Amino acid sequence: MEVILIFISAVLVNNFVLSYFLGICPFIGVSERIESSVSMGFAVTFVLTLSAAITWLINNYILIAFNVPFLQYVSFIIVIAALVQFVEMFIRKTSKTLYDALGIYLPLITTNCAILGLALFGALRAYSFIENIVFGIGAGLGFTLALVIMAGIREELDLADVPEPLKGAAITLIIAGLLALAFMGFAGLISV
Amino acid sequence: MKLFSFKGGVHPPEMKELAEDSPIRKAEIPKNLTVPLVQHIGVPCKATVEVGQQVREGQVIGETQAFVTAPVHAPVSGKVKKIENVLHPLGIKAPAVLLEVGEGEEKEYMEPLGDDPAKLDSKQMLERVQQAGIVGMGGATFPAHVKFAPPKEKKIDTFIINGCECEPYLTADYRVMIEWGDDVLLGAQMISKILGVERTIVGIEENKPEAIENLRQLTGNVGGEVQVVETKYPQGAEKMLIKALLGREVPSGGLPMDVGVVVSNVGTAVAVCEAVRDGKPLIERVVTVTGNGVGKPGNFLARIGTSVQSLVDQAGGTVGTVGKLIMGGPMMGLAQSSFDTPVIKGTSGILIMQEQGEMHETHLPCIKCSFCVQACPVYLIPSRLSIIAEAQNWKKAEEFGVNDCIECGCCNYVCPSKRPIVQFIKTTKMKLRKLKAMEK
Amino acid sequence: MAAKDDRKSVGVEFVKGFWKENPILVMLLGMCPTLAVTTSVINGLTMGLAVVFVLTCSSLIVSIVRNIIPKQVRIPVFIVIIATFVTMVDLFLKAFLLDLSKALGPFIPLIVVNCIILGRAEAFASKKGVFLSVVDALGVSFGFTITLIILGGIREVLGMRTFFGHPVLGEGFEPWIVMLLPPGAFITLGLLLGVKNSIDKRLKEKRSR
Amino acid sequence: MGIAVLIISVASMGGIGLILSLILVVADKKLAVKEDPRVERALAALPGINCGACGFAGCSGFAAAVAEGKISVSGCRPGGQEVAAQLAQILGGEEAEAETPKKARVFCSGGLKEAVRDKVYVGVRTCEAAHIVGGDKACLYSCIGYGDCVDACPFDAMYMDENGLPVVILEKCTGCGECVKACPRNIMGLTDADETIHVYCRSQDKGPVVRKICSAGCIACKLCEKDDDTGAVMVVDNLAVIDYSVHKDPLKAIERCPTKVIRVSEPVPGFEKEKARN
Amino acid sequence: MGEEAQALILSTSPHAKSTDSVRKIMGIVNLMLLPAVAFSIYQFGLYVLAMYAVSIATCLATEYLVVRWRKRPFSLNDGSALVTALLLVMVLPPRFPLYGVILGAVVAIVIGKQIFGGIGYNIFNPALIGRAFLAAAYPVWITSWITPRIGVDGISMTDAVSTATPLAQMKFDGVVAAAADLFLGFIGGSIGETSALLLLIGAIYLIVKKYIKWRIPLSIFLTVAVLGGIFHLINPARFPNPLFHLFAGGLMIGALYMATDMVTSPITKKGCVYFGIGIGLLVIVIRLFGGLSEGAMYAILFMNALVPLINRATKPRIFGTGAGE
Amino acid sequence: MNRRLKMLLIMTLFACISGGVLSLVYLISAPLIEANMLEEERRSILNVVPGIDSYEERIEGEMKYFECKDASGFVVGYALPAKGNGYQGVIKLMVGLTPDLSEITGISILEQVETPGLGGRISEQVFQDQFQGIKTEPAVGYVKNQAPDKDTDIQAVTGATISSRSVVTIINRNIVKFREIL
Repeated sequence: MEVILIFISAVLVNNFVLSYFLGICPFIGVSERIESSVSMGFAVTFVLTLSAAITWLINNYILIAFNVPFLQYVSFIIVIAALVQFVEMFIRKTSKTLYDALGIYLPLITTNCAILGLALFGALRAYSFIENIVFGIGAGLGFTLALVIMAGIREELDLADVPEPLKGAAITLIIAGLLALAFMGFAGLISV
Repeated sequence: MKLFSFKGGVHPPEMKELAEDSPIRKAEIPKNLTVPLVQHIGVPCKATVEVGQQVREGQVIGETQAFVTAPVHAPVSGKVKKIENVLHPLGIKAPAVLLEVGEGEEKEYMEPLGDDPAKLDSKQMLERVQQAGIVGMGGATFPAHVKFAPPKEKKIDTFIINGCECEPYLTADYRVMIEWGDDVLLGAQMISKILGVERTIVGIEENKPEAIENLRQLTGNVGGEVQVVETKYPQGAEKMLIKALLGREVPSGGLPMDVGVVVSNVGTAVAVCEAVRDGKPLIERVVTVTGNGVGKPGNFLARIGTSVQSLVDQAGGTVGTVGKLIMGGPMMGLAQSSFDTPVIKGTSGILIMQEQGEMHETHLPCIKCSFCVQACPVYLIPSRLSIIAEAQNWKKAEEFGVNDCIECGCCNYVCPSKRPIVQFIKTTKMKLRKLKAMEK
Repeated sequence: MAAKDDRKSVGVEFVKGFWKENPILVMLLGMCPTLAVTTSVINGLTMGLAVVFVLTCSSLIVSIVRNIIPKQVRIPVFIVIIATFVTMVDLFLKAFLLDLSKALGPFIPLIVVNCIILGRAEAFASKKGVFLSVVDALGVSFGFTITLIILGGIREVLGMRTFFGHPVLGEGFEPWIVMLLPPGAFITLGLLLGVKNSIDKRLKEKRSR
Repeated sequence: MGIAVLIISVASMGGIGLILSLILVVADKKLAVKEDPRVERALAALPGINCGACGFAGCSGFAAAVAEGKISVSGCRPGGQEVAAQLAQILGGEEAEAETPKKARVFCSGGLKEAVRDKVYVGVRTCEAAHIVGGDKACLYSCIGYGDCVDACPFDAMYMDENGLPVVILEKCTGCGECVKACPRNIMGLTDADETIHVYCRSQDKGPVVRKICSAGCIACKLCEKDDDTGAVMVVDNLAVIDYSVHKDPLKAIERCPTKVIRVSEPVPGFEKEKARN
Repeated sequence: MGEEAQALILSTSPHAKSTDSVRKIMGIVNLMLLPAVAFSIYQFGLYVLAMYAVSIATCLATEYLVVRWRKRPFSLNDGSALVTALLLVMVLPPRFPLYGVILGAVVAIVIGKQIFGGIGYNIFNPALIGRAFLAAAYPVWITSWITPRIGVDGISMTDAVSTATPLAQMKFDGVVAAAADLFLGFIGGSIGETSALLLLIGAIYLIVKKYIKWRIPLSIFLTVAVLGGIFHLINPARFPNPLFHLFAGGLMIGALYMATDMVTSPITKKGCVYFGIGIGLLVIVIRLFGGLSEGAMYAILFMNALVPLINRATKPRIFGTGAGE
Repeated sequence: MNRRLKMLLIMTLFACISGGVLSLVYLISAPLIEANMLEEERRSILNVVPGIDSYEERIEGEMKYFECKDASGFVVGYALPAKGNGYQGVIKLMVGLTPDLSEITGISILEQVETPGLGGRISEQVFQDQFQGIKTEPAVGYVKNQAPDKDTDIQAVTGATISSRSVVTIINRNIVKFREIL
C-alpha cells in the first residue's frame, strides 16, 4: 500500500516538474516535439531508477555506515555524473537504435536536477530500497507525463497566434503553470 | 432499395428548382467565337490553322502529338480572325483561336461507325474517341481515350456512368438523362465495350426520380443497371461514387482504375455516342445557366467558344447587382473575372450570384468545432491543415495529407469561422509542387 | 591586445549578467531554484547569495586548475568542486540559519546541478584567466540574485501581502494564495519573461530608429 | 574523532573517485566511437553542460546539428558569443565572395495608382493564394501586392510602399533570392550590381491591352529597340528585354520609352567603389 | 464590351457557405445558458445577478483591451467572452466576493485565452482556468456555500445560512442527498450547477443543432455511472449511488457546457469518446479518493491538456490509405 | 595510456581533496549543527509540556518518546513525536500528554508541506493552542465552521478540513500506540 502511495504521489500529486520544479531545463528545452519528449522521458525514467538504486546503496552502506553524511552531495553527484557518462558510452557502443532513441538524451540528464533531487528526497525520507526504486520510477513517469503533455500542447501552439514576447520559454512556463493548476486536482489523493 | 452512400459530405441547399424543368435549348451562336487551345488536362494544343483561313464545322484547328491530349475542332464554319492569348476560364492567359462565324452550313464530320455496340470494333471506337477530342465533361477534362485505355496490368471490371450531379444549381446532366437517355446508355455500352467490362452501372442521386425512372425503363431494353445513391455532396466525386456503389477505396494518390473501375460523366457518354454513331466531334455541350443573378435560368446546348455574355443574354440577362460569375457549380466552380470568357469542354454550368454581404466576409481563427472533420469525405483534418497552411508550414501539410484533398469544398462550406480552407489547401499544393520542382 | 581587451571588458563582463546575459531571463538556466524558493524575498535572497558564493569560489578554483584537467573527466571534476562548495554553504546555513535552511530544503544541495554554475565554469572559467572569471561569476550570480528578489517580491507581495515580512498591502487586499503555489510561480516567471522580451523589443526598435 | 572522520571521508571519496574514474577510463578505451572531426571539435568548444536549452539532446546533439548546418552557431545560450565565434571558426565559413554582388529588384511598376483593378478579390491575403484566382488587378502579369516577398525576406530588406508595391532596401539586400522564390508571378528578380538599366514590367499582353489596364506597363512599342543600336534591347513576346551580355547599360533605350518602364536603376550602394578598384 | 460590366468578386471555391457562424454558435450557447442563469438568480438572490454583471463587464472590458493592445481585429462580437463570463460565475459559490469575480474574469480572459492568441487557440477552457485560479487563490471563499432560497432578497453577504454542497456532505459526513432534489436543483452548490434539469434542456437543443459534440457528455455520464455504480456495489455505505454522482456538483455543467467547448475538446469522434471516458474516470477518482470534494473541473482541465495528444492518437485514416478494404 | 592515467589520477585526487576539505568544514560546523538540533527539540518539548525541568529520551520498539520531569524529578507528562500523511505530504508534530495520557497538554507542528494559507494554517498558533486541555478519551475529534461543544473536539481550519483531520488522526493513532507501550 505504502509503495502504491509513493508511486501515485510521485506521478501525479507531487509531480517532479509541476510541483517540485525539478528538471525544468530539459522540460523547456526538449518539449518541442512529441517524439523527442517521449524518448527523453524514458531516458530520464531509466536513469532515475538506476540512480535511485545506486544512491540508496551509497547512502546506506557508505555514508550512514561510516557516519559521513556531509559527503552526500559530493558522492551522489559524482556517481550520477559518471554513471550517466558510462551508460551513454555503453549504449552508444552496443546498440545504434537504442542510442538514437534514448542514448542521445542521456548527456542532458547529468545536470537534470530531477536526478539529484530524487536521490536527496529519497535519502531524506529514509525510504527502503524497494520504496526508493518505486519512487524513482514514479518520478520518472511523472516527468515523462508532464513532458509529453507539454510537447503535445507546444506542437499545437506552434501554429497559434501567441503574442510575440511570450513565444518560446515564456508561454511554456505559463502553460506549465496552468498544468500545475490542473494537477492540483490530484491533491489529497495520498491522504486516504 | 438500399441507398448507397459514403462517410462525410454535406447537404447544401440544392437550388436545382431554378433550371431543372427547363428543357435543353439550342443556344444561338454569336458572331464571334473564342476557342481556347487548352481544353483538357495535359499538353496544350498547337493551332493547325492560320489567321484568315476559312474553316468548316468539325475541322481540327488544334492538335499535338502527345498521348495525353485531345484535339480541338472548329465549332462552326467561318474564318479565323486571330490567334492570340485570351483570358481562359482557369484565370490564366492562354492561346485561343478567334473565329468569325461564316455563312456556310458545311460540316467536316468523320465517317459514322454505326450504332450497334455488338458489331463495333473497340479499337476503332477508342481511336474515334481520341479523334473526336472527347474529354471528361464533368469538369475534370481528362482526355477520355486515355482513361478508356488503362495499362494492361490494371484489370477493369466495372464501368460507372456518373449521373449524380451533386453540385447544387446544376441541371445539365439531369436534363440530358431525361431527354437523351438513349444516347447516354448507348454511349455507356460503347465505352463498356471499349473497356471490356461486364458490369455497367449508372449512379444517380435520389433527388432525380424522373431521371432514375427514365433510365430504368431504357435499361430494360439495352441492359446495364441503374443504382440510386444518397443525395449528398460530393456524391459525384469519382472516389466517393466508387466507395458508395462498390465499397472500394481508391488508394491515396491513385486512380479509379487502380481498383478496377472507370467512371465517366453522362455528358461524356453522350459525346462518345455521337462521335461513334454520327462521326461528330466534341463541339458543343449542355450548359446550365442559373443562379439568382440571371433572369430566366435554363439549360442550353452551346457551341464551345460561345462567350458567357451571349449565354447570359439568352437566359434573360443579369438581374440585380452581380457579385460572382462562376463557371461550374457553387462548390467547385471557378469564379470568373469577365463575361467574355468562353464556354469550354468542361463547362457544366454558368452560375451568376447577386452580390451579398457574406461574399466580402473575412475569416476568423479556427475554433476547432470539427464540423469540417466530420464533413471531409477523404477523412482529412481540414481545420488543422488550414492552420498549418496559414502558418506556411508546407512540409507538415504534406504529412497531414494535403495532397489527398479532392478540393470538394465541404470543409469550407461548413466552417463557422468562414475560413477559406480550400484556398489554403490549393495554395499549399501549388507551393509543394513548386518546391518539388525546385529540388529537382 | 588581449590584456587591453581584458581591462576594458571588466565592467562589461560584470554588468552583462544583469540584463543582456541574465541567467534566468535570457539564458533560461537555473530555473528549478528560481521557481522553487521564491515564495518570499528572503528565501530568494538567501538562495541568490548562496549561488554567489558557490559560483565565485568554483569559478576561481576552476580557472586556476583548468589546465591540468583532462577533457574526459572535466565534468565530473568540476561537479566535485562545485558540490564541495555547496556542501559548505549547506553546513553553514544549518549551523547559523536553521530556519532558512529548512525553508530552502533540498534546493540548496540542488545548486550543484544548477546549470548556471557548471555553465559558467565550463564556458568561461575554464577558458579565461582568474580575475575575469571571478568578475564574470560575480556579475552573473548577482544578476541571478536580483532576478530571484524580483520574483520573490512579486510572489510575496501578492501571495502574503508582505515584503521581506513587512505588510505592504492593506488589510483590504485578500492575498492570492495561488502565488505561493507552483502555478503562481510558473505563471509569474512566464509573464516576467514576456515583460523582459517586450522591453527588449522596444529597446531594439528605438535603437534601430 | 576528527582525524578519523578526515581519514574516512578522504578514503571514501578517494575510493569512489578511483572506481568511477577507472570505469570511465575503461569505457573510454573500450567503448570509444569515431566521430566527424568537426563535430568533435565543435563539441570541445561547447560548454558541455548538456543543459538542453538549445532544444537538442545535449551538447553532442547540438554539435552535430551545427556541423550539419541545421542550427545557427549562436544557438548555445550558456556559451554566448564567445562559443558562437569559435564555432564559426571551426566550421570554417570561407564563403566565396561573389564577384559582383546580386541584388533583388521589383519588376513591376503597376501599383495601386497605375494598375486598373477590375475585380474584387476576397480571400487569403497572400500573393500565393491570390494568384490561384488572379488577384484584383486586371493585369495578370502584375505584382499582386500582398507582400509575400517582404515576408520571405530574411534580412528585413524589403517593405511595401504606399502604392502597394514592394521596395528593396539595397543596402540590406544580400541577394539570397528568397523573395524570388516567394513571388508566384516572377515579379522579383536577381540582378547583378553592374546592370544599371532594367525593364520594370513583366506583361506579355499586347500593347492595346496593356494601355487599357495599366499606365506603367510595357506596351511593346519597340521604340527602345529602335533607339538602341547595340542590339541589346529587344521586344520579345510583347515585352522589352535587355540582353546584358551585349551591353550592360544601354542608356539610349530609355530615352523615348512612353510609359517609362525602362529605367536607370538605383545604384547598388558601395558597389561603385569596388568597381573603381578593379 | 467588358468595359461597362462592374467589378466581379473573385474568390476560390466553394462559393456556397453554410449559415453557421462563430457568432451564431456562441449566441445560441449563451441563450441556452439563460434558463440556468435565471434559475440561479431566483435561487441565490440578487447578489448573484451582481456577480454576473461584474463578470460580464470585466470579461468584455479585458478582452477589448487585450485585443486593442495586440492590434488584432475586433473580436468582442463573437460572443465567446460572454460565454466565458457566464460560465465562470456559474461555477463559483453564490457568495463569492466581487473582487474575486473580477480577478477570475481577468485571469480567464488573459491567461486562459488571449495569451495563446485569442479565440480558437486556447488549450484550456478559459472559464475553468479562471475558476481553478480562484480556487487556488481564495481556497476558503471557494468552499463557502449557502443554502438556496434563504435570504433570497438580500444582497449582503451575511444574511445567508452557510451550508455544504451535497458532494462535500458526502465526502466529509457521508450524507447522500436525494436524486430528485439534485436533479431539480433544490440544493446548495455553485451558482449555475444546481439544476441538472435546466442545464440538460439547453444542452439537448445544442446537441440537436450539432453545436456540441454529444459523444463527450454521453461518454462522461456513462463512465461516471458505471464506475460510480461499481464502487457503490462494492461498498454502498462508503460510496454513493451513481445517480448521485451524475446530478451532484459540477458534473452536469462541466460535461455539458465546459468539456464540450469546441476549442478545447478533441476534433475526432473517437477522440471525443476517449476524452469523455478520461474525464469520467478522473471525476470518480477525485471524488472518491482525492482530497477535494469535487473533481469535475480539474478532470476537464487535465483532459484539456491531453487533447493535442488525443487528436494525434485518433488522427483519422486518410481515404485510400492503410487497411481500407 | 598516459592520458588515461592522468584522468584516473586527477579525478581521484580531486575526490580526495573534496573529501578532506569537507570533513574539515564538517568538523567545525558539526557541534553547532548538533546544538541547533537539540535546541529545536528542546523548544518543541517545552512548548507542548509546560512547566518541566528536564526530559529524557526513551525508545520502546519503534516508538520514541520523551519523559518529562519537573524540578523534583517527578514525571509530569510525555512528549510524543508523531508523523503521518497530510493533504499534500507528511506532517511531523510533537504532542504533549499528561502522565495518564487522558489529556493533551499541547501540540507543536514541526514540519508540514500543506497548502500555504490554507492547510498550512495548522502551523498557526491559534490552531495549535486549541489542543491544550483536549481530552483524548474516547478520541479527539473536530467540528467545522462552529465552536466545538465537546471537550474532545477542536475546530478545523476553515476550508482545510483534510489537513485538520490529518492532524487529529495522527494524534489519535499515536496515542493509541503509545498507550499499548506504557
